[in-house]
Amino acid sequence: MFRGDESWRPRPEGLAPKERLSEESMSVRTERKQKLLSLEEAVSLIPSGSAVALGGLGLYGAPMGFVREMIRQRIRDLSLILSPGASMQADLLIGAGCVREVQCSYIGFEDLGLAPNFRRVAESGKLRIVDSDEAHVVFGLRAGAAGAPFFPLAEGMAGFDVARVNPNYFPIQDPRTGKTHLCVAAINPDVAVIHVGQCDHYGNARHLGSRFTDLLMAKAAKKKRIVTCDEMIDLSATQKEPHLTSVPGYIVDAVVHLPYGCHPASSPGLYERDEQHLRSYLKRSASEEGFRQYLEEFVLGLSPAQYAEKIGQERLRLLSQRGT
Amino acid sequence: MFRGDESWRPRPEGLAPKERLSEESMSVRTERKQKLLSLEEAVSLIPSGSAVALGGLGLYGAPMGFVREMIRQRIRDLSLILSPGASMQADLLIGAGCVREVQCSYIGFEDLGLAPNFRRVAESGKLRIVDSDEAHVVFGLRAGAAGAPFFPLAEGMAGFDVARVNPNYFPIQDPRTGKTHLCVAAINPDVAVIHVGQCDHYGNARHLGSRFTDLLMAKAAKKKRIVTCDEMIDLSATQKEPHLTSVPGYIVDAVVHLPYGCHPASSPGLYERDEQHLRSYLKRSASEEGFRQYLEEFVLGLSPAQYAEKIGQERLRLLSQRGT
Amino acid sequence: MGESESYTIPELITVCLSRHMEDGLLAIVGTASYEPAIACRLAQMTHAPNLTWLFGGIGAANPKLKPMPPSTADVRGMRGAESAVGIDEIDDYELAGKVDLFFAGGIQIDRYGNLNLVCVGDYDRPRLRGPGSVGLPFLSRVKKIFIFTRAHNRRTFVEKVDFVSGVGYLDGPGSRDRLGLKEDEGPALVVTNLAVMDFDPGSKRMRLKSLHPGVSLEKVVENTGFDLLQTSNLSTTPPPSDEELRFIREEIDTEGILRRIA
Amino acid sequence: MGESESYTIPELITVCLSRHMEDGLLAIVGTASYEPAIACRLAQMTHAPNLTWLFGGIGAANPKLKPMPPSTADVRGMRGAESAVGIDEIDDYELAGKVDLFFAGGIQIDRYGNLNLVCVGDYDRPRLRGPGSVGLPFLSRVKKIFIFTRAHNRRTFVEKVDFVSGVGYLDGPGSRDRLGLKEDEGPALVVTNLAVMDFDPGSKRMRLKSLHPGVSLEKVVENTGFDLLQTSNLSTTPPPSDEELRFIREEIDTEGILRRIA
Repeated sequence: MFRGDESWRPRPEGLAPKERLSEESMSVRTERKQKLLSLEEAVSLIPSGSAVALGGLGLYGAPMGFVREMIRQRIRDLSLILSPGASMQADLLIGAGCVREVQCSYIGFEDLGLAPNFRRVAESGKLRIVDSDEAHVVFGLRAGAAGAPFFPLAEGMAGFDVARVNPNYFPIQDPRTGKTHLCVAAINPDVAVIHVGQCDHYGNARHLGSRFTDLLMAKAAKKKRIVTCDEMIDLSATQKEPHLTSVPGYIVDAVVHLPYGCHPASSPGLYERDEQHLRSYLKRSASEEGFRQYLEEFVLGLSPAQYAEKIGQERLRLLSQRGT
Repeated sequence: MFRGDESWRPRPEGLAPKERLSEESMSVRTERKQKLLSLEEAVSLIPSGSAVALGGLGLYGAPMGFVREMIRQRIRDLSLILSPGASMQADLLIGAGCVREVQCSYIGFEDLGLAPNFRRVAESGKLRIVDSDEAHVVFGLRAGAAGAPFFPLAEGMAGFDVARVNPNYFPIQDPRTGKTHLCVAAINPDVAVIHVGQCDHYGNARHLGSRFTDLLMAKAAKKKRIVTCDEMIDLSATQKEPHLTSVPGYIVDAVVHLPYGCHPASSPGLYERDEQHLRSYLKRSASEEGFRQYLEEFVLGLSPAQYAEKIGQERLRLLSQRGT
Repeated sequence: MGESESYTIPELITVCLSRHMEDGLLAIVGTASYEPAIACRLAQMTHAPNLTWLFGGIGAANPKLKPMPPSTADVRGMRGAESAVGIDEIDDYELAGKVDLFFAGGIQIDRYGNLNLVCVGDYDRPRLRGPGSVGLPFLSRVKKIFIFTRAHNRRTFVEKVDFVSGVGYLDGPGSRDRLGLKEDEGPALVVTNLAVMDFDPGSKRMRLKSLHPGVSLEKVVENTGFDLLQTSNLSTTPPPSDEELRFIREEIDTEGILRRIA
Repeated sequence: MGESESYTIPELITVCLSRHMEDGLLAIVGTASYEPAIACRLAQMTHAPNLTWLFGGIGAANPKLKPMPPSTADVRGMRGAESAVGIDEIDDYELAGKVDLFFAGGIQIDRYGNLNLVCVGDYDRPRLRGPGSVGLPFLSRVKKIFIFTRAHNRRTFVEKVDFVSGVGYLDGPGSRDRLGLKEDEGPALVVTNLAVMDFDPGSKRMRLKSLHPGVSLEKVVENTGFDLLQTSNLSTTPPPSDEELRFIREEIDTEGILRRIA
């Protein structure tokens, strides 16, 4: 699935903005349905109050462009389900008041610092936090993906406080051995939103780096699975190298073409994280007032194209050069 | 992991019979230990009475050369653990009297017919069969790979008789819902034996097709994980394309270089199954006497090189041409 | 009529399966299933462009075949596919109840569409030991099952299977409900070398739908080990059309497996 | 002495971690861990060619770094690696007890090596909300833990952590045993900006091992919020050798992260 080698870089041939239908779909009597939606349409699939899983890991593969549109559409009361590491994708939604509850194992900016909005809201007691950890997220999603009710962890997973404060951890006795095992409840979000480097019009998606928990989230989601991607590829490109498909199209409901859709996070294999922008975000978000100004300037009222313009094409090109 | 494209075919540069140590291992003070063993040495790691998992799926990726050496070394009382589909890898060991017990979901030759030795021994009541199915094998191995005690299946997995006759299926009540779920016990073989197209000297293995349950078996094995491969590659080849590694070297204990190690089964991406040989095996094995003669002719007293010679280089070349 | 006069039984089975597939389903083809694989591809080419089908062993989605490889575990089944997932991922979809359609056969099949791949006779000392249940237990989690076999005879079509590898309607109406399975899901179609059958919604019993060209009602009854329900509008199975045969022979099964195994 | 006179604290932490790694282990490096990642690579180049280490986020085995990327989730960490597995596969190895060595830090660390990444103060209304426990609960299943931090002060080194994200020796001798964990596994080493510490096998308490060059015993005591055990043979941490610095600067951390974050 991974493409680290130079020869695996996306070829320009794959990037025509308006794809013709492939030969495949020509030869059938009925047309095969495409799954491409506009960003606005895709976000409007998510009602307020939904349990939404956001893909990526930390500042890598975070669906930032989608999150900005969620804020613009004022979706509220979300129950956020995050990968083992989350960052600005969560902090932005929390700061913008879209989140009622968050199940998380880590929200932070790694070496750059703590997550300012998450801290502020957590310390004020205004956010319901379901403290989780990597095992819970991963094995909860694995159980959810298989339709299983829970996953029993190995003997000796004991002694840590997350299991004490998180109601989705519970003990079960193995009837064969009499031993008690800590179990994690299945995680089944309503909607999973993930970002990939490339995707075709039928939802066959390609991670150009690690797929983290994205596939698990898509499999575990009950209602909708939405993919945003930097580049659209033709079905024929998918069919030429099917081994590169990291999320199969048949579980995907909607595809959104969203160039630079991870900025200021990194889209693995395409562009690196924008450290300058991130540091500025952290600095401004140290106060609630500063965060409001950031929202005004970079989120509210800006289309994705206007956002890219505001960041600057030169800067985006530089991030692309350095990110691979 | 899959390599269907022409450009992915093993390059001749990767195939030098005696590899030099890569640069990597030169620069360190102590030498890094290689894991290459002779076939005889690797098979001798398995004591009689072991629970041995054999990789591959049906006639694809079956570790036939390793199985023949197990028969030559007269390893006995094996408890066989098979992938969801097994074929001649199991039938040969069962016919040769090496197997005490088999946990299997399918032993057969697909379109070519039933498994003659398995049938004979099963119908005579001389073999302990733990009837299993695909869900049990896969989720039992998944639990085993994570050190978990069992895996609870989705609601509604009910009504089939395998769960009735297999003691490794058992019910558990979810304390949160009161609902009863069928659970499969973790599968943890002592030894896992898998075959891959390519492997380096440190156990980094590449499936040139699907990896089936091979990785799960290697992860779930408690004592030894043995990889046989058609082609040895240098560590530097692994490092150039790490995304192609399908079984990481750090869980592998021994590597055996075994060209045509799947014959008469197929090594995916390298050579197709030898239908003529398989039909002849099935015909001869219709009687116990015929099977004895087959063993004499193709297994006992033949080294892998002699076996290849007996099959014929011309025939092997043809299978390679057609197999990709 | 032209070439449609000369088709093989496996080709006829294939077109029968294909014609009954609705557009938009997610279908899975397992071990030793030439006809269902080719039928899926044919359905995509004729009337079901939004059908997704998975080539079980290697988990390839919508492969083009051309030609059909000898097994769903064969890597050559990746040709023209859109994705390939591990067998364990396939199982996730099956367990999670996402699979609409599954193709299955058996060494025994009974009137309620229960299937047996394990043994004929006593389980502990069988008269015939079959290969094993493979993925048939997943039938409990699949919406719709198409049963197919080239062996319509009294050994296969029995009063009651000796071992339930995969559930059909079990002991008839109410059986599935008692286990927490949906009453209206389960076996939907049976295609054999002699006829096409479905299941009566009320009694859950297998019901004759159409006789293949040249096959008499008596022949079907003689070769079935239980009472088949009959409908008033018993018809003759329409033979493969020229177009269907052309798609099969020129676009899918180009090495002629369906002609060879006949 | 040459260039070894001018090293940074992160470089010193790195060589201390590296020198304590035995050959042949399987080690995992998680979130925000520059020093451990570079230390693993350094150990391979100096004395531990059979050490395997995994770059957590992308699951890369034995990457060459050169340079060190800003995160273990960065795809550039694949350079020269031998394999890459999903984060869920990594977790399989952790849960199954196959991981020998794990590197961890905390917003609080106590005398028994328990770690906290969740909160300072009351859990429901914290004075400081940390990022969360991430992979620290796996410490229950890991043989050996190396703790590292650049913040050796009384806020970090506390009498008792307010939240146990990852288990150390909990309440002291016998605590691990009561939970079914091995008494002789757990925290083994603590490397900070001031000193190197280990744990007394009997009392399970943190014990001063060596002071970094130029650091006084008083300074360490002042900056530790609990009584550190002291040994008779307290030494000075040997500074990075020329060779270690050369490997770090020319073969691994070629963009100088360890110099920048100092």
